[in-house]
Amino acid sequence: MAERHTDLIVASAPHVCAPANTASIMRDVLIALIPALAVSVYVFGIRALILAVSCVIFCVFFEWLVRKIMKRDNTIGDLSAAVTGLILAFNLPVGLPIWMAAVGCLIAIVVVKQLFGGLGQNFANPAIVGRIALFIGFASPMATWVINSKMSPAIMAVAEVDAVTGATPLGLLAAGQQVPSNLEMFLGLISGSMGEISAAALILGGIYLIVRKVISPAIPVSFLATVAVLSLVFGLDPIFQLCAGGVMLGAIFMATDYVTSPITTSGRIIFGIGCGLFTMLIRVYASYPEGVSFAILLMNILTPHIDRLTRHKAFKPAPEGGAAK
Amino acid sequence: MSAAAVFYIVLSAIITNNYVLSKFLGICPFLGVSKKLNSAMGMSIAVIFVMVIATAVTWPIQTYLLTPNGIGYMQTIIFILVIAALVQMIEIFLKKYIPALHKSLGIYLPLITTNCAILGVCVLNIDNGYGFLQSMLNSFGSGVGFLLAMFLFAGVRSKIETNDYPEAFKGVASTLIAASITSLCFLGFSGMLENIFGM
Amino acid sequence: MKKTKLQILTNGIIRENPVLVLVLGTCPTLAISTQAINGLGMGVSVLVVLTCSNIMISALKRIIPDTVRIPCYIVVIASFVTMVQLALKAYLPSLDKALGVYIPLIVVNCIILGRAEAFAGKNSVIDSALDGIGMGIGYTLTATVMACIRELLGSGTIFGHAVTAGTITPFTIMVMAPGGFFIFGCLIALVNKLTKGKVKEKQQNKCLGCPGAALCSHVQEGGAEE
Amino acid sequence: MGLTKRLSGVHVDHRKNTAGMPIIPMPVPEKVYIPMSMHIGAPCKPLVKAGDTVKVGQLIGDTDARIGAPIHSSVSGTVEAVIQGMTQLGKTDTSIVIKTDGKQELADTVVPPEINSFEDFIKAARDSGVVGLGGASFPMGAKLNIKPGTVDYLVINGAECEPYITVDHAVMLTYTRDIVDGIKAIMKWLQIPNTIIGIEGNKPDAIKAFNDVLAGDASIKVHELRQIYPQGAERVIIYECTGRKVSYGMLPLNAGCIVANVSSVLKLQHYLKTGLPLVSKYITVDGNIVVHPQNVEVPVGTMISDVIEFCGGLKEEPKKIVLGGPMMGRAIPRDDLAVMKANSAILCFNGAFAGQRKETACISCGRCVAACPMGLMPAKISRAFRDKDVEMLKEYEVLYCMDCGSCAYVCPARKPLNFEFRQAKAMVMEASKK
Repeated sequence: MAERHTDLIVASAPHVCAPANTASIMRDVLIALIPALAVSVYVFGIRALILAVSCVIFCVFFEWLVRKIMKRDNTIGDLSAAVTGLILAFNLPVGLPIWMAAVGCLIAIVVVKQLFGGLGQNFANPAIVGRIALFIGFASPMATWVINSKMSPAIMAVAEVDAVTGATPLGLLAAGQQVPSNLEMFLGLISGSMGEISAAALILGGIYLIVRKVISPAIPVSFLATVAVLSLVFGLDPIFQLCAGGVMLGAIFMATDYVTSPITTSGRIIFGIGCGLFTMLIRVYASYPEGVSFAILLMNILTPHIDRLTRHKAFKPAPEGGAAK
Repeated sequence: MSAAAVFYIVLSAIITNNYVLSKFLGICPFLGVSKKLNSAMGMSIAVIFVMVIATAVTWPIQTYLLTPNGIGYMQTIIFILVIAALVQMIEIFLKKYIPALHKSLGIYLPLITTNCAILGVCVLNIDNGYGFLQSMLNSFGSGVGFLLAMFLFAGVRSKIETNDYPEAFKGVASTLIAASITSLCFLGFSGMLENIFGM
Repeated sequence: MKKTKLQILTNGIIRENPVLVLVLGTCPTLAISTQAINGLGMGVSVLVVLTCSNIMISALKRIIPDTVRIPCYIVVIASFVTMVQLALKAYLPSLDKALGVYIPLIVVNCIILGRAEAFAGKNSVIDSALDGIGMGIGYTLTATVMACIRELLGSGTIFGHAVTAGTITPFTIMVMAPGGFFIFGCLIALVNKLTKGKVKEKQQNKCLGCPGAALCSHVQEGGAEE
Repeated sequence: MGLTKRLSGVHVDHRKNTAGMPIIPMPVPEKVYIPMSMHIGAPCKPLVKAGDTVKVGQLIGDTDARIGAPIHSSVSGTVEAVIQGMTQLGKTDTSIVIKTDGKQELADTVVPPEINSFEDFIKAARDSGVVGLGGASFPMGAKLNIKPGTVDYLVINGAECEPYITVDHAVMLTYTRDIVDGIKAIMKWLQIPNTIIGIEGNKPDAIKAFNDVLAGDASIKVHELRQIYPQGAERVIIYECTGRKVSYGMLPLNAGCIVANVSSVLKLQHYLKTGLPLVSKYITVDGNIVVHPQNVEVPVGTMISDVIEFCGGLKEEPKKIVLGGPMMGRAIPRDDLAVMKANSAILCFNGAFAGQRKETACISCGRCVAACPMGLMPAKISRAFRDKDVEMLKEYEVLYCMDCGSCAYVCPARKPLNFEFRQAKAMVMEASKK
């Protein structure tokens, strides 16, 4: 007589699942950010690492604290807070006082994410709102760029005149001064927010994410293509525009945030085009030299409408009469 | 007036001086009627409609009636009465002659009397010393700005309405935080129109 | 249940705070609460208009025909608003400038019309006066507190006196539009927390005193079908 | 065919450990428990009572209902009892317990049927006891009972897109000619002009075997399906093979198609040729703890535990046993249940594999949207379901979900999406009744 088993687990099909889970996806994003972090530490020195680590710690701490206060399950294990922290750090100037960074983390995690119910329920990207709030709230410290001898001579040239402000490549362009060469821009030997300087390292991370199927190329490609095309339309150097400011960081790591971008591929393409369009409009016309975060925030806000318009229709036969055509 | 100036007035009323998100006018309907896209759009169209007509009526009253007779201080009383009467008349007119439009806009009209954006735009047109055409453009732009804000916010609310909020933030509180984030993105466009139109 | 005079007076300060509990009069509160002095000035202006109009409407309630009561209320309110406006222009021109268009807009402030409709039109002159004062104080307190918070965080001062300014970089976004929405939301959440959600039911019927309340909820529920 | 759009799906590990293994007949167990409800439609009434002697192929249960299939004894022996007990479908049902004598004598009724007309053919299809063996268990007699000449395509499902299962593969290699004969019989009596045999590209030998047998026959084609789950789902295979769309509320018939599984056709052909009705099932026994994973031929009604025992037992304590494939199969609470006609696999897993997965928040990653073969938006449906928003559920067309589980398979938040949608569909149905 065969052995009897009467206490088997009964669960709904499917009984197998794909390997990726939320934490593994977030881990992949963290891995993809490492090259840019490395370049940043090389260019700016140890202070970049300190800023990055503090942002991660603050974000994780705030996440833990607020979940504790709200008496909800703790979710720091899904690593999403760590990702937000690192991306926020990438959006800050290296010299920013740590307490200001902490305010940014507080806004990102507590206000933008947890007040709306936590992961998956926020409508705006936490890191972007954190950055914009700091950018507007602490306008002067957020535009104080650290410069040193590792950077392009074009940036060093201005340093002698004005040692603190207006020394990002976009700032130089706006002021009509000599800008760094495209190679320097691509490699990241420039000033700027700590994580956004090296297009090369960010692209490397982006390729990793696309290969690992963490992100779909729809948003980055449409975003970058729009920026390039509009640069030509406005008579600007597309390579410079792509490598300058937060375009690469935004297109690869912030606009692709699942929660706040459209869910369908067609929606994602519209989203990317919108991001590129508003980025260039703000760069060319508005009083701020950089518009990536505002553009992405605006598209975040438009995402529910894009989702509504690009809704998939179920697979079904054409209705009677329609088929006769 | 040049075409650039026309666009500048309209666009700045829509974007950089958005009535809802930067001047805090018309917050009540912005919070109250933005839950569903249909109602939000209906309300906004009614607002544009009334704003333009109210300006068309109040501007001449101020310029040709109140100011010449030295009773400019009666502005507030006269304007609010004119707007209230106007809304009533529009409603009666629509009901009688364009029932279809009345059906879709009718329910929003009574709410508009107390919408501070209407009185606000009429008073601001006078305060800013706009001419008649400028006033009309500004009113139209302000109305469209209201529509834009409602449109954006209705989308946001459709996404977050059923979220699992912390107890204290359920209801109006979370809606206001969402409005805060929405208004944040409008700041990015500051200075844009001045640069485009060389103002 | 008849309320005592004291209850009528204190009602508006916390339990039915017009701004934080009934969510009325949001527009001027958000707009002028960038500096404590503006908050106070706006608060007092509203207090005066509210009390006067409450008294007047209550006194005239037998004379005013029911069908045209709303226009009549508006005329009464508008008259008092004009008086306050002229007074400010004469004696506090800087405050008048700071408050700008929001002074004439007191006319359409739903707190005032709301109280006229919900209270003054049904109660005695003295009760109405107390209600107006209570609600006015509630409004003034809220506007002032909110303005203080925004001024402190956004400029590092309170009533123009430096507190943290100079030592801590002020977070200027707090005196801008997003900061206004944000602090307002937080204050409402705080009141929710303190009253343990009792007030939330009232917020369901948000524009409690607003003449369009019935329509408003209709709009929210049914959309544009009817 | 000119397909305008390719249906999505998911890439699932094939794990076809038993591929290429022959089908080994299992010796008759001591007792079999034959349930009276193994098909869609009315359950059968027992025709035997305790003490009766029965032989292989003898009719022991039948029903008068239009949709139903007769049940035959899978063994020779003595009826021990007619009992009420739990079946693998989780319901209490009548079962006939037969003590076997091991002789496996054939009943006198097992003679090839004489077929001279369409009516004879339909009667034979019903008498064969064959039901849809792909898992749907729709009675064959009812499925084929259509007006002859009204169907354009017979689609033969040899996709076997579920992981682990290889039994159809083995059947296609072993009985290629019988399957083709079965197809021809159906085509002849139902006057169907075309047949397409859909086989997933991971079975090139089966595709070759059919092409060899079919050489020169233009009316029967083999269509290589992409290696993606769920190519074998009815709506998907019809679209892939014929370009016709079938959806919620439609039968394949509405699109001029009939779909049959290769094993069903084979069993029907066996009956036509020998008169032996469906009394045994080909089953893949696999999973991560079976000592000798293999394909076995099992008499209907054999205890699942006996089948596992025949395959060498288990290496460790099982925590989950699944009947059918891991994507759509049913996990059973206990293993002392009888094998039914529609079972195609018994998969046994240990705790490490079966462990309950922790559900986290949806992050709108869109994997489910990209995976859904029916073009639905599972993330949105899930949210509407959570909000109990029937209007939204209708707007997102939850009724078109065919429960293939692709969305739940890819979900990084481990949400039981298709499980939710089953309830959501019930909600929508309930609401539309009012």
